[in-house]
Amino acid sequence: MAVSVAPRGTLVRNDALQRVLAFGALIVLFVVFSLASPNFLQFNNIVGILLATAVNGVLALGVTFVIITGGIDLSIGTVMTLAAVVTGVVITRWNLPVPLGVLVGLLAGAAAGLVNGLIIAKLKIPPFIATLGMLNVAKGLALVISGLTPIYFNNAPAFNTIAMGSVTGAIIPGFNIPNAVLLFFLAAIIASLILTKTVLGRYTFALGSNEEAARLSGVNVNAWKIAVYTLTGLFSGLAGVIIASRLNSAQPALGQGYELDAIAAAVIGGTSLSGGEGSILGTVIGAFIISTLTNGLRILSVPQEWQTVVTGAIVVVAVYLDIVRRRRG
Amino acid sequence: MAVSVAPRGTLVRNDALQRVLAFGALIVLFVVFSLASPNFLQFNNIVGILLATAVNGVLALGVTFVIITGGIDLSIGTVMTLAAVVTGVVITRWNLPVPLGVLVGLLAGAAAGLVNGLIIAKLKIPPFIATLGMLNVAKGLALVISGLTPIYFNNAPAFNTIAMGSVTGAIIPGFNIPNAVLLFFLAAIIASLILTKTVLGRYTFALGSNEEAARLSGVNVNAWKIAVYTLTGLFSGLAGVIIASRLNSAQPALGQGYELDAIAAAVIGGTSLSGGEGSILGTVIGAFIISTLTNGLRILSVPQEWQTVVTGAIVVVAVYLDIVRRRRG
Amino acid sequence: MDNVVVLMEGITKSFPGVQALSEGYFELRSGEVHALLGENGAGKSTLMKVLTGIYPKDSGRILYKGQAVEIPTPKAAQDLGISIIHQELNLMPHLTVAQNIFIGREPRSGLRFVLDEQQINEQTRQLFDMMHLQLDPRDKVGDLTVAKQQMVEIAKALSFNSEVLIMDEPTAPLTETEIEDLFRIIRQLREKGVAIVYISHRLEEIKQIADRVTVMRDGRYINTVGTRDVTIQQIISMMVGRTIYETAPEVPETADHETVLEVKHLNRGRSIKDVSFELKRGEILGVAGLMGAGRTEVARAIFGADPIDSGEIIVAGKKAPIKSPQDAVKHGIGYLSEDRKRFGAALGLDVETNIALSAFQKFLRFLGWVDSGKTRTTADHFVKALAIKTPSVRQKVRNLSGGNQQKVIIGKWLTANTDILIFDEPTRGIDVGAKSEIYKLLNELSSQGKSIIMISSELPEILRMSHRVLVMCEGRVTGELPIAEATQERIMHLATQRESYL
Amino acid sequence: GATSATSDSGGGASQGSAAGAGTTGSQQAGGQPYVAIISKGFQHQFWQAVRQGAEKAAQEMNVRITYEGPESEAQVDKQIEMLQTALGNKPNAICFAALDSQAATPLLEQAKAANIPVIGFDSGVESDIPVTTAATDNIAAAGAAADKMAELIGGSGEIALVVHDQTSRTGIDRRDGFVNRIKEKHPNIQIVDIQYGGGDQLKSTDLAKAIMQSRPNLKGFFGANEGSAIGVLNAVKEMGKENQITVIGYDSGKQQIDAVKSGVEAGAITQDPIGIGYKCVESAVKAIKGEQLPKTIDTGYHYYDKTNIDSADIKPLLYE
Ligand SMILES: Nc1ncnc2c1ncn2[C@@H]1O[C@H](COP(=O)(O)OP(=O)(O)OP(=O)(O)O)[C@@H](O)[C@H]1O
Ligand SMILES: Nc1ncnc2c1ncn2[C@@H]1O[C@H](COP(=O)(O)OP(=O)(O)OP(=O)(O)O)[C@@H](O)[C@H]1O
Ligand SMILES: [Mg+2]
Ligand SMILES: [Mg+2]
Repeated sequence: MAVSVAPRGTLVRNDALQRVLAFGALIVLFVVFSLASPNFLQFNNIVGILLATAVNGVLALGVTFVIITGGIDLSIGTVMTLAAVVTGVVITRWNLPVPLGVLVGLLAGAAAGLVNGLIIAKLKIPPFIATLGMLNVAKGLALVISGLTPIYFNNAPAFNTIAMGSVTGAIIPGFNIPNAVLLFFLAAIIASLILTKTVLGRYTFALGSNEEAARLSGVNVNAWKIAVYTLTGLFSGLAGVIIASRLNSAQPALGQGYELDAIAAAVIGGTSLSGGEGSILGTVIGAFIISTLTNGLRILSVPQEWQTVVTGAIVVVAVYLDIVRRRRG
Repeated sequence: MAVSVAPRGTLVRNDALQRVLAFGALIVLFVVFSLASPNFLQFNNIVGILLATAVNGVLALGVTFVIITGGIDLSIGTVMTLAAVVTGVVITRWNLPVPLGVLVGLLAGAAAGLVNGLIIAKLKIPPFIATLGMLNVAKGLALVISGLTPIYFNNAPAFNTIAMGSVTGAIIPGFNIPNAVLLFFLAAIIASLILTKTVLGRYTFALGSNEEAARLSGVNVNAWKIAVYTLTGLFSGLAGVIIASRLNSAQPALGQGYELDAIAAAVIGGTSLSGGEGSILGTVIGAFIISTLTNGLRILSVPQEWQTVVTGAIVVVAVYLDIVRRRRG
Repeated sequence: MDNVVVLMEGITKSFPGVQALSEGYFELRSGEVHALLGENGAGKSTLMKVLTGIYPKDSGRILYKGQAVEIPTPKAAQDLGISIIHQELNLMPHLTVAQNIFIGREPRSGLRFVLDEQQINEQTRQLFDMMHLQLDPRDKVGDLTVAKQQMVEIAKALSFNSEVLIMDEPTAPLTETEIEDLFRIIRQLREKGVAIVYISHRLEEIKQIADRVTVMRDGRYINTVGTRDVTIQQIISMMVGRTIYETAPEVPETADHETVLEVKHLNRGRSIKDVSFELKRGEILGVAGLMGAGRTEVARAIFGADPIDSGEIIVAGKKAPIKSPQDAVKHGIGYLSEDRKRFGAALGLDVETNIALSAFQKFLRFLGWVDSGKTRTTADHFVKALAIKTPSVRQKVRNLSGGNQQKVIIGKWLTANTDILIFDEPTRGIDVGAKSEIYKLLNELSSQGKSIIMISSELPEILRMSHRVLVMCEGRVTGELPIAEATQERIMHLATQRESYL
Repeated sequence: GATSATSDSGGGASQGSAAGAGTTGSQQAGGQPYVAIISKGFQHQFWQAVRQGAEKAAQEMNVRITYEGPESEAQVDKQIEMLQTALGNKPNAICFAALDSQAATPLLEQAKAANIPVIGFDSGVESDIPVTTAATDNIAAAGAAADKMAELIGGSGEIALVVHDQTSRTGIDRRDGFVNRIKEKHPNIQIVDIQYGGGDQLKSTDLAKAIMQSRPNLKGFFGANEGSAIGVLNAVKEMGKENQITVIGYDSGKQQIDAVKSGVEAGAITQDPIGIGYKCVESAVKAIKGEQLPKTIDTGYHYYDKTNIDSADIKPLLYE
């Protein structure tokens, strides 16, 4: 017993150090942008960054799970849109209460994830292809269901407060953190608990580490894989509700391309695309790195074409730093 | 020796059967569309399909190599654009001869691929992230270099014939297969020879099958990986030349999104995203499946949103058929 | 007999191009250790995989305690009380030891879906205490040596408290002390009435531990006999269908040959400490040691697979700056890894490509064009020369049995034709027939003037093959013995000279 | 001749532009006012032309501008984020081409609260916050294209549309403006197909070919933006039907200009992108100074063809 306590201690210390270092890239960005522009480090702008992180962040949380299983989900962006549209239809066309609309939206996301999971687990279609198919199917369905027009939540003013109201502002006047941000943090905490404390989390890692070994150990690999994709879909559903609430409308045409940002967030945060490794904290940091970068470059009025170049380069650098950090650790 | 001749025979027969079956999905599509519309199976339309396949097909050829190594290249679409822009600059702004412009365009593609390869092999950045970075960098550079405007090849009328002239038409009057198509087939043949007959091809498979084993066999894994990504970049460069020639202009804003179609073509054609498996013939068929599907649905005037849904579903079905076929084979 | 727990009859199973089992038969009684023997590819693993729900059988029936049963999944086998240690490691490297052991049946706390991590670790610790195993349940499996990983596999199988326990070559990666621990555990289980299937190619173990022996050949059942009623020679002839004559090894005098490889003061982290030795032309240098002695590390360092901190490698009298395996091959060094699945074979590729992998430059024409006729004939040659059992050189290596995979890798290095060959556990998981072929091969190679470093955890093998023996312990060379002076006792003495004792 | 349609400019007077409050406190270094321009795009020619006009005005009036826009007209949220970031930079005025007016409303209200005048451009912002809007009436413009098409094909026959986007405001307005005008005024003309190519020249080319393939009797083609029009032109050339199909395009760019000159393209609608950009910055400067502005500034649209392409009216409206 006594023997095993000592290494445990160093482990914790290492972990703590690692966590601080993981913030490294983010802190560097903050420092650089703060020095470069007085408009960067201001309450409103920070809230802006937080808000800009929310949707991509929630998508990234979801996709972290499938990436840890060694899979991928390219459909998260358009499934988000589909969920937003479904919520819009339920609330504005069917005139049902907002909570019900939100619930149906979440379920729509989960259902898309379930279909992904079934196709991947049962038909043995590679996740890349299965979810590429779903990307298109969800995109098309979102257009079909919406009738090709944005759906506005004008009949339900409450809907907008889901993302844009501020619970903190109600408690501490002036401290107006939009609910979208709080929802993102709440989702991150739940995701983290699921990943580290529950059976689902354990099997998420097991699948990514050695699926065959898990199968031979009697784990119902298919069922858990389906569960993981469904969970990812559920997060996409949540992202859909948040984006619809933020825009006060369900925009049927956006969504494609969002998957790459979300995957980048997870990977910048240290989630390994070959599976078996990853953390929610990392993903959250990764998502903030991306939105901080975008925001800062805009604040500095860097020409847009150069923003693209710089973003591309910094994504690579951030992942490189993470790799170096872990190699040392 | 005699022993090994017999299984060789059956192997060949199996291979032949497999090849026919691989065409299965394509043939089904052809039959269905031919029955559904009299306008489908006509010389002009078939040429149209061939032409529509050329750019995506060349990209898919390139990406097949990296996928077989177990990697991925998301930057092929924007690297294509970058190559097109570079070609445009050389030919129209610097007024250099067309062949030189083409050469520089090809080299620009190869250079982007080389950078991908270096980042992946030397810095150990996961290919997904390295090439996602390159996607953005190439996109930005294409905009920067072009000055955000299309570059027109008006000073070099010869340039347009690279893709749109017809060597076959010159030989057999009326049989006007555009050169873009011939270039695609030529590229496919070369790709196939590289993949099956050369040491680069062998190592492409070896990297994808077990990179560590290859390394421990004395294979210079890094060098060959860099070579493969460079080759993929070269194909993107060729795609850039073809698209610029076909549009008679370098359009700096397109390209993103093309990578998914190209990857889908490779995977529909049986290339395994986990590496070690794949063929050029398969990729060619995969590319034709995609363009035939797109063309057929358009010919039938299926509403766009439904085209998206159907395409998504059929990609999954095609891969499923391929998996079933190979399970049986 | 009414204490028969498992009865398998008329089991057939085929894979594309291979009839792995035809009329497989197996009878297992409670409270016995039943050895299942046969050459590589005889179908032992396949038979056990059918029993544990991994492969569906084509035909035949399985009786469990007299009842006909269907076992469609690994879970079904577990539920019946059958557990298995696979020939290949089946662990999740990113999870901890305890998490691996309890995967699929984790203790839960409070809410049904929340894990009780403390409980998992505690139960694992108890299990390890019982096995006398020094291992922290919270260590990541990926950080462990192959041997430790194998012990985790064994612990996992034991944790099921099954009535039937199948061990498919459990001792292959283990060294003597661990094997003794394992045997002690096996005997305890036998006392408790557990039925144990024991598959191994180390026939001397069979005599020690097994009660009965079933021999298979070419997917067929040959015979079942009591261990006490037969000699090892008889078992061998049942396995191979012929008699194997072992000639007494001749040890050539190599002391005055020139030195082809000299290693000077090699250091790497904590695992290699000031290692120096020489290798002569035509010599087989055996390297002995316990698990974790650092032999594999030294081999990998010489081969350039891992970077070194300091030290020199001198090949044929010239300093060789080896920074990568590629450099090593250029300097005429080949290395056959102990972990063939991870580092040895490209399993997804065919036999031909694997055999040519180290030496493509020999098959090149212009522009990197591979002369495939030449690769084919070379591959065919080695398939025949090494008696590799495969339907064709186009077969994927994944579909070969473990032993045949090993032979393919040997074929690869013979193709590369390097002067210095480092064989790390070359006969791990290889049947007697193949083993003697490999021994013959090693001898032939050395008589052709090739120099061989043979790392082995099997002392009889070390004693039989080596011309000289190097012993390592905790990353240091603790002794060097001419073969004439080497005995099991002296080697063990050197292999246990831990730094703490000095 | 040219069909010029400039509707009533200067509708109602604006309700005041916050009385120059924006000029205090947030004036940028050197006293140069700062105008943030958020457009609907930045990579495409049309948006670059708008930018050109804006930059011209900025130089003349000594203001600093930034110009950005999302990559596609579907990215409503990206545009909202750009607007939000722009607010963080405390501009003296904002020029905004809303992809979705409603989605932008809360931020526009924020701008109003901060006394930052907002000038709408390109298409209308459905809100009373913008002090003025410099926009083209896309519906009317597309209607004019429809009339022209009817005239050129003789009032009957099959025509098809290639549109850049089926959900964006400009895509919908141009499509509907065209389609409705045909339905209302030219009942003998049949619109047989409408497809969407995302403004991607290659995709638009391939899909226009497919349409021509499935509709052998097609007489006319309307390409609803530059990329779509170029796609149609490529398709017509590749199918060798230069003299059989009447192509009407939208916007300009070198390829369309050449095609109009050579007769392959009958003509096209041009807006005045440079003028839009110029007017927009000009209005921003006026708003900053607290001047009164008309509620709308119609920047107009024109139909151009071979006959008037080099005229003094049209030439300045075209970009290469
Ligand atoms: N998944 C598979 N696909 C194709 N062939 C297989 C497969 N698994 C086993 N085989 C073949 O079945 C035969 C029996 O293999 P098996 O692994 O049971 O042998 P074994 O007796 O365990 O040999 P070893 O002692 O080498 O482990 C071999 O010829 C092998 O090549
Ligand atoms: N997970 C680990 N953590 C720390 N050190 C390790 C670990 N794995 C191996 N080592 C170090 O590597 C050294 C050598 O291991 P190696 O596998 O080379 O030994 P070996 O003699 O070849 O034994 P084996 O029979 O297991 O192959 C060990 O002494 C140990 O210090
Ligand atoms: Mg076996
Ligand atoms: Mg070892």
